[in-house]
Amino acid sequence: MNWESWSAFWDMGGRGFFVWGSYGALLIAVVAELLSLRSARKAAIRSLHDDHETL
Amino acid sequence: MTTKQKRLALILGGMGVLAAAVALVLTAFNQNLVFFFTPTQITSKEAPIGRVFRLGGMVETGSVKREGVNVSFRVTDTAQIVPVTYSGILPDLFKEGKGVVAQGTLGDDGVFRAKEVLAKHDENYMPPEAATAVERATKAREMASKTLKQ
Amino acid sequence: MSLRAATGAVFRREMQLFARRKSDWANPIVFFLIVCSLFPFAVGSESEKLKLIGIGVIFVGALLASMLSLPRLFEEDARDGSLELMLASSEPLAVLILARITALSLGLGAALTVATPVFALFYALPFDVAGMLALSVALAVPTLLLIGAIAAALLVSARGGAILTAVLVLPLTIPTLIFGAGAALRVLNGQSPVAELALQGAFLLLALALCPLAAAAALKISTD
Amino acid sequence: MYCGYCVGLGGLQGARGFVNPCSSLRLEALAAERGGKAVFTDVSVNVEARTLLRVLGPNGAGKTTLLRILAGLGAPSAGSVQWRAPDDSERSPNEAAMFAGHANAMNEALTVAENLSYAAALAGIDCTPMNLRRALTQLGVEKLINRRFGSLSQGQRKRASLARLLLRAQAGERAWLLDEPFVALDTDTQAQLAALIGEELAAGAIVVLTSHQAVAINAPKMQELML
Amino acid sequence: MARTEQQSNDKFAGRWFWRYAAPAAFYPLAGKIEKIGWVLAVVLAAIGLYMGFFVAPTDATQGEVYRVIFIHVPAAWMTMVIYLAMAFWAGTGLVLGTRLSFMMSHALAPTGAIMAVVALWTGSLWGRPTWGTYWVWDARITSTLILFFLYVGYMALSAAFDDKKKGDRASALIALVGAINVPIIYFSVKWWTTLHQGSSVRPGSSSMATTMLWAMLIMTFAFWAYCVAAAMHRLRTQIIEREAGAAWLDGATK
Repeated sequence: MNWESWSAFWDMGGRGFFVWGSYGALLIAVVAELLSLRSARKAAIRSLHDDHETL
Repeated sequence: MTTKQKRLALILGGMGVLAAAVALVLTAFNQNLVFFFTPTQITSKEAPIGRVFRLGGMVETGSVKREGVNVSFRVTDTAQIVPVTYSGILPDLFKEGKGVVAQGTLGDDGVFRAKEVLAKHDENYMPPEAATAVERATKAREMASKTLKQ
Repeated sequence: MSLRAATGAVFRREMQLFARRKSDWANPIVFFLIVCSLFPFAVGSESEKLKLIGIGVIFVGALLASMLSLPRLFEEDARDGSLELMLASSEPLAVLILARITALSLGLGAALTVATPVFALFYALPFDVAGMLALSVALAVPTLLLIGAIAAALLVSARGGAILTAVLVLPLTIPTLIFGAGAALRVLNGQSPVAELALQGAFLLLALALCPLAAAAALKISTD
Repeated sequence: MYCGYCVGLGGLQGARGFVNPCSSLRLEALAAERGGKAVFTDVSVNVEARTLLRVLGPNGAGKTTLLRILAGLGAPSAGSVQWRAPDDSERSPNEAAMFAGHANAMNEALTVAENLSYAAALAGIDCTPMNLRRALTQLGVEKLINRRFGSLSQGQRKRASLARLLLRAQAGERAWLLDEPFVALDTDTQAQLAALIGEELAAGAIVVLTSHQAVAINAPKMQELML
Repeated sequence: MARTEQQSNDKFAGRWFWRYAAPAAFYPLAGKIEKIGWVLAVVLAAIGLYMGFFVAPTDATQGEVYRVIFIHVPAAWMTMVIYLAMAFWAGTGLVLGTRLSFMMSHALAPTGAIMAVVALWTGSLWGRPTWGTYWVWDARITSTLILFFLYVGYMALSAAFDDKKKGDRASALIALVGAINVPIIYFSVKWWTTLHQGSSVRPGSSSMATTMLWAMLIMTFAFWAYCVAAAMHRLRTQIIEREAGAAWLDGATK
């Protein structure tokens, strides 16, 4: 085990800002992509079924 | 000219142009695409005298002498040594026993007068374990020849 | 020899247009002038500083100025219908496009090349550097137009042409930019610029061989 | 090779003796799509010389698309277009036909003569100044030959741009693809164009035409294609 | 010249490629791949992160900050791999005229662009403590930036056409032009940066400690799985959009 305590883990040897800034950015990017994937799918399905109703 | 002949002429023309492009690239690479010369190459007179080029190697331990902004140190590939003078601010990562690339000219006295000194610590990821300097020097030479071939 | 007749006609027409409409070459030059004269206001008038940025500013200015003339490569013809004459021709479209770009390069390239050493004076650049810069620009403008022609051809029938042209073209011009400005920088440092010039020449030839084909394919796609 | 025709031509009357007797156009199972959606499918038709083919159909039926395919400006999604010379050899659309779309295909900064000789060169037509003048004379606009296209009135522009078609006719191959040629023409010009088309047809041409206007054309043979 | 899909279908009839080149046939398969991708991504990321943070030791020279490589390097690799894949499908689409190939290209582009942003962002945060600067005009960084521009150009171009088919082919062409240019740009930048910025003495042996290497490789596979899953999801969405009206879709999306 590398870390003596959780605070040591978050501190990352004094480089917490850079490490967690990186991982945080990845998290934001992934979440944003997942949300956009989901909303795009919903919109596509909605317009698909709308089309069918108007036909 | 038939359509076929026309097309053939165009293809041949295109090939000719591409060949000329390749020839020009080769000319360029023959010119001065040497990233750096090693001390061994320099002592064997492979490096041009009086022209600007780059010298690469390790800063010899204990060789750095500072007098104000004037710095002198020796660069080695463990086989040969080239003395270097430089006046200016050295980068933070410049350390004895670490890699360095200096750009400048070689004088008749065999002293390399650097106009620019660049350093970077290596990018190995490992728990403390030092690759030997010899290994590094060979790698540096390989790298230089590789880049020449590119 | 109707290929010769056709390419000749395309070339001649471009030259006629160039002679007929002064704004076609005057506008890029004026734009070039404005870009070059704005920078000293922003960075100060210290001549050492100006020398260092001058080469880059002038080169980027020339790049942007030649991008300004991209829309007239196909867009105008598409609007008045004369693009169809070129598309319907039985001669290879790539060769016709090449003729067109050659004419535009000669016209615009000459104008920008002449302007370059004059603007170099703004930046206190020595004569040999100014001359090398002019040579660089002369080599770069055709390359930029050839690359730009692909984007111009793609965007003939698309929305948001101007910005999109820049987005598509500018990243692809980076090698030309590096070595074009690099050649002049070499001269400024008292070194030989042969390698940079050779590479610039190589890019030009490469673009000469490939870009007309890509532009022809692009034009067919966007007008189909 | 076309010079004989050009020199021998003394206006359209004189041309009749020299025309190609039976160029033909054949469409087989032609289909086109736009944006992934079919515009028309399975269009098959044979058109012989001296025939006027009227392409009919509501807006969006693909009339312009069809004409552009015939002119080689677009690719069909299926099927084939064949232009054939009198000796049954295959012709490229550009060798066989001249397309006139909605736009005039003339640059405003250039003169009428410059524009027309550019068009002729791209169409592979050997165009002498004499031919040019003759074509413009037929349309009654020979005085505009050295005027800038941008300085002409709308009617003059249309007439000057139609000269392109006559250059094609003078060169011997006579197929015209006309997309709404009567739009924005005054009645006089309409009648004149209709007469020209009639003469061309009589001389052995193929004319494919889309039109919303009911302009009477005196055609030896008439076919209709409903899209 | 332009071969139509039907013709090519006849020519290669019976081959597996063509069976799945039809969107209807690929839709369920894409769904399966997507599911596997999500599961693998989550599992591998969990293992990789555990190894990266709790098993892999501190780096001798860089300290803890090196732990950024577990996401930085995979993201940088994916940026390049996805561009190559995108250009490959674009080329396939142009040559064979298959709709699905274009859709594949489109599905990959946004994920590639996101990977480029992640690689640049994490690289910059990593560079600050190690090199002492957030941004260096180094060959790799610069070419990743240019790749990002190319992704943006590709997406902007395909969106600029109202006619989807035109947008497909136009953006495919620009993807290919970009693919030819990327190596040229890379070497130009490499030379340029060594000219004016100085080259770095590259490491001798790149012998990473095994646990570090494993953590990074596992994270790389996690990124692969994630990117495949995201692309498959986007692909399915596109099939739904573009095949609207096809009967099979009704059942598939209910």
